[in-house]
Amino acid sequence: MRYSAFSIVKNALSGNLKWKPQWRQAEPKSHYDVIIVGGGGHGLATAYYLAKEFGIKNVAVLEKGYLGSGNVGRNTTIVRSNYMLPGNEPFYEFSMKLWEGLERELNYNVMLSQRGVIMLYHSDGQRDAYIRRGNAMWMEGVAAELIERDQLRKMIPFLNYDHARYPILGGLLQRRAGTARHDAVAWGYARGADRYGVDIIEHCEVTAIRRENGVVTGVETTRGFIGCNKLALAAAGNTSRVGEMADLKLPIESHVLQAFVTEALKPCIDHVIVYGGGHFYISQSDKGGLVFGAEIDGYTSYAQRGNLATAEHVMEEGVTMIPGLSRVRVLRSWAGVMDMSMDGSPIIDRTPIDNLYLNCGWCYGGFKATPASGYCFAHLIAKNDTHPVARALRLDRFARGYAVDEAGAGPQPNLH
Amino acid sequence: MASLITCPHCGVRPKEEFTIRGDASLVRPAPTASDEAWHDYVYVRANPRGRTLEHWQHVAGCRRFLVVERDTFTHEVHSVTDGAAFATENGR
Amino acid sequence: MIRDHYNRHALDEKLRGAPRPPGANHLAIGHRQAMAMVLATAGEEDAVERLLSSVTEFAVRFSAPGEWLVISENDTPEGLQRCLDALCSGRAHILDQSEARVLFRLSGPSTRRILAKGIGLDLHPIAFAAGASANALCGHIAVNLVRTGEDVFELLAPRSFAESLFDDLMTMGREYDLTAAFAA
Amino acid sequence: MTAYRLTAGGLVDRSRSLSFSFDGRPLRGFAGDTLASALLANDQLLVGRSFKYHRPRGIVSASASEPNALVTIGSGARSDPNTKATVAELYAGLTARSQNRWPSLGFDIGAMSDLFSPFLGAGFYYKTFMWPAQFWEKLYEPLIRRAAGLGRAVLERDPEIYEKSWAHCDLLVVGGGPTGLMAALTAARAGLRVILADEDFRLGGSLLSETQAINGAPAYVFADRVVAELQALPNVTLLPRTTVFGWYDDNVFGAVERVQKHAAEPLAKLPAERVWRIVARRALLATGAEERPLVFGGNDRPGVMMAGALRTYANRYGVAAGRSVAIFTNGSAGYQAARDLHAKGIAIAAIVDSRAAAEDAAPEGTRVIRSASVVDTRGRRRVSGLVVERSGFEELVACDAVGMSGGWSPVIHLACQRGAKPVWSDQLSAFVAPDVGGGLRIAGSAGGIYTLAGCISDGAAKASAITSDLGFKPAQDVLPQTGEEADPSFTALWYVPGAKAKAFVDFQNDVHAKDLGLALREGFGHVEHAKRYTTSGMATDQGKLSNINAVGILAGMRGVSPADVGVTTFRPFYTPVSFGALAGTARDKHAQPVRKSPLHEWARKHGATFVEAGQWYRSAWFPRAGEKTWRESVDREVLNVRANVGICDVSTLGKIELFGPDAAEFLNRLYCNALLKLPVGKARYGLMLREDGFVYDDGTASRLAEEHFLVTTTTAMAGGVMSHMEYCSQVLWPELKVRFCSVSDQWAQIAIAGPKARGVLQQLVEDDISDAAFPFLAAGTVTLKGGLKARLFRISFSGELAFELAVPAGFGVAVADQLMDVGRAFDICAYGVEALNVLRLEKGLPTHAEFDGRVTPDDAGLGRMVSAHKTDFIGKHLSSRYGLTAADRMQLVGLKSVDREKDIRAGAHLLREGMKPSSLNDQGWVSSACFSPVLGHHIALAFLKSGRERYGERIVVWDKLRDQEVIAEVCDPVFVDPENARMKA
Ligand SMILES: Cc1cc2nc3c(=O)[nH]c(=O)nc-3n(C[C@H](O)[C@H](O)[C@H](O)COP(=O)(O)OP(=O)(O)OC[C@H]3O[C@@H](n4cnc5c(N)ncnc54)[C@H](O)[C@@H]3O)c2cc1C
Ligand SMILES: NC(=O)c1ccc[n+]([C@@H]2O[C@H](COP(=O)([O-])OP(=O)(O)OC[C@H]3O[C@@H](n4cnc5c(N)ncnc54)[C@H](O)[C@@H]3O)[C@@H](O)[C@H]2O)c1
Ligand SMILES: Cc1cc2nc3c(=O)[nH]c(=O)nc-3n(C[C@H](O)[C@H](O)[C@H](O)COP(=O)(O)O)c2cc1C
Ligand SMILES: [Zn+2]
Repeated sequence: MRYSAFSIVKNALSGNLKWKPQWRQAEPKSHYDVIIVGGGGHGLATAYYLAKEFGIKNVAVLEKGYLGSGNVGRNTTIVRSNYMLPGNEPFYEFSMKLWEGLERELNYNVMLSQRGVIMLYHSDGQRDAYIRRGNAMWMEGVAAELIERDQLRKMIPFLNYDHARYPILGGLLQRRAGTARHDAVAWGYARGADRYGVDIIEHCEVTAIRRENGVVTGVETTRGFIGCNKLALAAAGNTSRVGEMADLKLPIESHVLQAFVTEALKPCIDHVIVYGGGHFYISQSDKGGLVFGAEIDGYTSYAQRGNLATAEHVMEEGVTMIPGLSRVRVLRSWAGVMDMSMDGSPIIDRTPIDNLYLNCGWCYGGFKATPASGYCFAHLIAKNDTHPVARALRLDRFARGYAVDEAGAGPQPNLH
Repeated sequence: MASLITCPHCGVRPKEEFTIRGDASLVRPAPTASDEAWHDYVYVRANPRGRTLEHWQHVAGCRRFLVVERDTFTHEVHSVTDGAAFATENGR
Repeated sequence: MIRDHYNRHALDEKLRGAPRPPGANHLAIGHRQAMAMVLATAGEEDAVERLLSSVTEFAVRFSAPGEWLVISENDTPEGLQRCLDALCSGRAHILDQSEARVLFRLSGPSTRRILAKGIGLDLHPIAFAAGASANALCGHIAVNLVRTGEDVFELLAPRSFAESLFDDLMTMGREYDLTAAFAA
Repeated sequence: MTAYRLTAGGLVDRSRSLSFSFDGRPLRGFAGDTLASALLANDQLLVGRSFKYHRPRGIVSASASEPNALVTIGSGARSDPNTKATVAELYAGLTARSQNRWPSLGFDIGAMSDLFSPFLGAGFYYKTFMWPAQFWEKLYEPLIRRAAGLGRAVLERDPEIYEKSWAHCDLLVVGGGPTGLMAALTAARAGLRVILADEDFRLGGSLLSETQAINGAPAYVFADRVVAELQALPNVTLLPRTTVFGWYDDNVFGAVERVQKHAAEPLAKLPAERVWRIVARRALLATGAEERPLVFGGNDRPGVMMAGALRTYANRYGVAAGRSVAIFTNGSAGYQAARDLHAKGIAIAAIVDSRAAAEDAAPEGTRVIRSASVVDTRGRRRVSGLVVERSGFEELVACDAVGMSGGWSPVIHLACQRGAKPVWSDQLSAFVAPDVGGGLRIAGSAGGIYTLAGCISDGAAKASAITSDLGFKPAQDVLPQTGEEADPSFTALWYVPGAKAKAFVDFQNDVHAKDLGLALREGFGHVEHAKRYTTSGMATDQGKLSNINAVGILAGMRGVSPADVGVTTFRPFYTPVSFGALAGTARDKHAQPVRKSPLHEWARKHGATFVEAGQWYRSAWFPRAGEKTWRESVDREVLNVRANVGICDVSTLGKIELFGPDAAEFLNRLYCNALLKLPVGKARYGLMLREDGFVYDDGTASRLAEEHFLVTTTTAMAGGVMSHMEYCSQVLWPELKVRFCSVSDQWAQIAIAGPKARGVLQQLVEDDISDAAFPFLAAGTVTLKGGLKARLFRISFSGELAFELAVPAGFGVAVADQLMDVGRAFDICAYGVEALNVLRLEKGLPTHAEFDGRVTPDDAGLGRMVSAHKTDFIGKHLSSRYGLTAADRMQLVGLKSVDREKDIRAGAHLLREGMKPSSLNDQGWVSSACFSPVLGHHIALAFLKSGRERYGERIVVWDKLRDQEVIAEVCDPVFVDPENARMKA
């Protein structure tokens, strides 16, 4: 069923009774060409591009919970391509371009809102680092702007210009960056993949990986054994656990990141603002809630919940950046389990096992990567060859000494 | 765990007094060990769902590195021992 | 040690002007004590602890296993160093910290409630009795805390943080009309 | 007039009348009122507009579950949007405004959207607004954004203060109703340290609305007596106006106390709100049960309220919501409300009961319509009647208020915040809390006990059990006596069939039953999907009233039990908490502690401009009269250091003193360069790597005695390096006999640099500091004239003859003053970190701008420092990886613009001449740059691919961000005195 203003009117007039499920509740078949573990944004996008771009349609996406129950459904929805390192920037810009055509491609409004992401700087050193980054973006033809304090003041008057612990000196702006509706991305890709015949199987947890003669032949699941020619892991947050089923040793720790939303308010914050004096970032959802977050809780965890100390710290940073938030009330906090890699950058690669493919390590930045990640992973699975923009994101980079360390923090995941 | 840690030297303390260094089950290889051993030590993590050993430093207290044995899913703490004692006992 | 124009206190600026009369809840800032860190050498921790507790001229605060802060209200930094060197005779390393820390003495009926605004430790006498000492976080600043009486606590803070801690304590004590001055 | 104040009764203080206003209308209420009860007393039933369709909405509840009666209280910078009128305590001068309406509450243009509601079903926006692409940001999104959202945040600086406090107890009781009061009393009498928190401003919970007698007295009197006894006990802390918002690991609770939100004249010394972090050995949840609304056509009409709320308004506040009230119920609670209202003289239009038979007693003469449903309501901005359907016949029941009662749900929010899922109880027809472990127990109505006597005994029993559990001896007390009562019963009714108008499930977010049907049809039948697709339960009330009905309806449609549907996840916050309260005092300048150098006052005296460096303030430059720009000052300072002498505060460097027979070995393993054989009395530059082979920090190590070292770290890494050393000594090499301690705060440290440095210093120092006696890299103790012992290091970060003098912190200012005094004859000046930066740049010395975590010693030109002979040091093994040694790595070089007038700026990238910009062609980047007053032009340090082979090459310095392109010559990074002659003079 194609969506359009017309279809909405037509259906409304017939009592909205004729809408169809956006994707089928598929029953697992006994065998697929490709099985993708994980019904998050990346798994679904991979399935979609496999079918659409690479003609592989006999595909299943296995999701242990409900579709979108992972990080794709609990992130702060920021999409941007303002990276510094040459291994990252082309990849994220590829993603940004895919975002820009996604709604028409999927016939699903994922509410991409290119409202601009501004990252504030508070010292000369930080400014220089952002200039370096801005120029790295321009190297790839990605527009970036340096906004000086006076101009910033006009643009965003409510920041703490006069009393902040760390003065707000300016910011690096990417106008094309912004937000997208998290759930809609999962649903849109699911619907898109489903239309190409991909089976999306929810409430189906992979519990073991079956190997014969060193080759993966399928997976044991809570809904029985399912065979496959190729197995692709996109189990963000649970990568180590799934990887363990195939004896993979991975450079991953699972960490919790909290996010928060305030009560709904009339429009008041028009950009995505990132505080450089801490890690705080904030934007306003179309429903009116201010969606925000900051640093991870810092310890490994598989529990989707955070602690109060971190939450309080997030609020401290919030009122320090925007004093007027003080009386705004926070409605809900939640958390997601992410796989933090050892250099803070993702991994899209083959594994030592020939038909087992790996997509992981997205840390707290993988939502924006969803389209490119899906595309590149599909490319890899279909052609057994790394997509050019993902060349730096291979698994052996640590052994070879080519970590893609955007934060420069070294192999300690909770510092990235 | 995520709220309180019982430091063997200082007693029950809020999480804010600690920083976390990471997996405490890793053993630093000999300088002559293989590339793979070093790679695994620096980059590979078991990352279990369940019991794990982690180094927490009581930075705002006694500044000792503690080995916290806890469950990464329930967040229950099973034991907290001094890091040096742990290392010595485990023959490091 | 005598403070004079030659030796500045970290809170000279904050406490400038005529001292106000102390209220019921009062913050006294120490300014003439000598302090030293005692680091026991490996294997000598118990011996050093025994030695330190055998002497009454100075106060001993627990800092970490094998590490104590020693405070003397009467001695000079050099005197304290000599005294500790003699006492520990090679069993410990002694570091002068007289200039490194500032002493805040908080007294009055509301001290526990004031401190609870910054310190996560249970300060009920059954949990933290008179004489108990520990390093702990007060707000965002690490201090050494000791209870010297039912309603009296001392905080030792790094000198560079002294102004911040002072501001924090005064804010915490605002509800109880906390006053402050240099100790007599 | 329909709603009105009863002539007598209630717990309001009729002797204290309070004036307040609503939408500019002056009104009066009494002390003890909530804003909602006072509005009702003034017949102001319409209070807001809903989220999506802007439908007129009235007060529904008398509690924190309120979905509709949200107002903005206060004005200007003191505005509190989205405040629930039902829990806002009335005070004199309170001003309240309705929200989400324009131009007025009565006439709201936005209400037009209601007409289009068939097109605006759940999730409609996912299906449209996609064409043309650029219209989303420009047109559609602003429209959607403006229509959504409720109150308005002013985003002005908040004049109020906030704070936090810790609390510790044996038992935390959450909820001060009969259950909680009895529990607190029982535990307190046994000697436990008890905290009792309740979000209401008066303790007593449902007892304040109760008509039953306890021990022969009115229920509220009993509550008051218990409260008085608790108040007198030293081991009890009572926290009224305190909402426990979260249950966290280790039985730690977050709670927010509204200290002065209700104060007409707040005291300056008290916070508006205070967040409590409560560490509880045990806790008892006595949060009661929530009455459920019924989902029937037109159920959102103002005047349709919870039956229990009608009862509370009448009993506790002495307010009647209507003159003729109809009750729609599926259980006994509706009858109870009817009886209480009737007793207050309020007419009961009818009791509509969905059940066929019931034993509940209706008030005398009241009409009871059984086996009946309400299918629609009448009225515009307030209800005027119910359309009741029974056996196919419809009838209109006239009324001016409706009480609905759909059964009870235990309030188990907190118990399920840590992952435990609620369990469905067929018997209670409700979700109840599972066993969540010993730390938290559930009692009273929160545990599904609905009689007063049951709650009282359960509270006492659970508290007794906890008391013995903790090793206290429970007191044997006689339980208070209550009258006869039957356990309230009801027959679940999720959706009232036959709705002729929208039957709302989630009032605030305008989710009606059909939206759930649509969600199910489109494949969003999982409870979490249904929530996200319809937004049911996502409003400010988090579905406290609605979630259970949504589950019931989904279950009905799917033909399964509510047990199979389950509920959505409970998360903090139980009710929304302000940013301000959660942030406490840490904001603005106090967001992080400030560290000040012992020389801060000295620098201030000399007019320093300060700059934040981590937590420190450091002196950046010292402007002199007549200097108009910072550059003028910095240039002067640099030139003066190169020509004469300057002093600089370097006290912020980390300083760590080490002792022990293995101290040298320890440092040798820590740094990548050799330190084992460092002679006593000598300092050495040291480089530390991370285990992955990249540079971690640099500094100096000085050997003060055979087994005694002092190392310095950079300011930024002082804390990190200290921790790293502790890790190495405690975890990696516990066998090494080394002890260390930070002495950063003990010492004031002053750099004295310039050709005349020795001359100045010798005036102060007793010892001989001639080059022969105190050569380059000497380190030792000296005596200052007057007797002060100091430490002296002959190290240089400027390339000049330089010393660093350390004196006990308190003496720093005096010594710096003296240096300035004696230095006058040598043309001394004070210089700041900006000049320091220029000096080191001219000398090609890397700092943290270069050491960005991705740089090897060799990249920085320090490759020869790495010891090839040491068997082990941190970072040794992984340093040899291919990627860290590849020939095309970026290496530190110097840059000079070919056109000397042009400046180079940090952050620019490097390109070969004529090459197109692209990541592939990127040749490197500029890490730091400055104007060199010595050379008279701009210079820079940069990282360039294979840079050291490329000296003399021309390269494009590409700063697209600032639209600047400069041609530069690649050169050796050392611009000044490459022979180091000056330093060693
Ligand atoms: C609080 C928070 C905020 C964030 N903010 C941003 C942001 O603003 N911008 C941004 O770009 N990124 C952000 N991220 C990161 C981003 O959400 C993730 O990187 C990204 O969603 C991960 O990819 P995914 O969507 O495929 O993951 P997921 O949605 O987590 O998908 C993985 C799926 O695998 C399933 N799975 C796991 N194990 C199994 C198994 N054994 N069998 C079957 N299925 C299994 C899981 O249930 C899950 O649904 C944020 C993350 C969090 C937690
Ligand atoms: N008539 C009926 O059908 C019916 C049904 C159920 C219960 N009841 C009656 O209700 C009473 C229940 O007594 P109870 O003591 O269990 O509950 P209660 O409703 O009397 O008290 C609960 C208290 O908890 C507070 N609270 C809830 N959540 C809180 C939080 N997060 N933080 C702080 N405070 C919070 C509320 O403000 C309230 O005061 C009994 O008298 C029972 O008979 C009657
Ligand atoms: C961008 C974004 C906006 C959200 N807005 C709301 C909101 O307005 N109201 C709400 O109750 N929850 C909101 N949530 C939180 C969800 O209810 C939910 O907590 C989150 O998706 C995590 O799922 P879980 O809590 O079920 O584990 C939002 C989440 C995201 C990611
Ligand atoms: Zn400790």
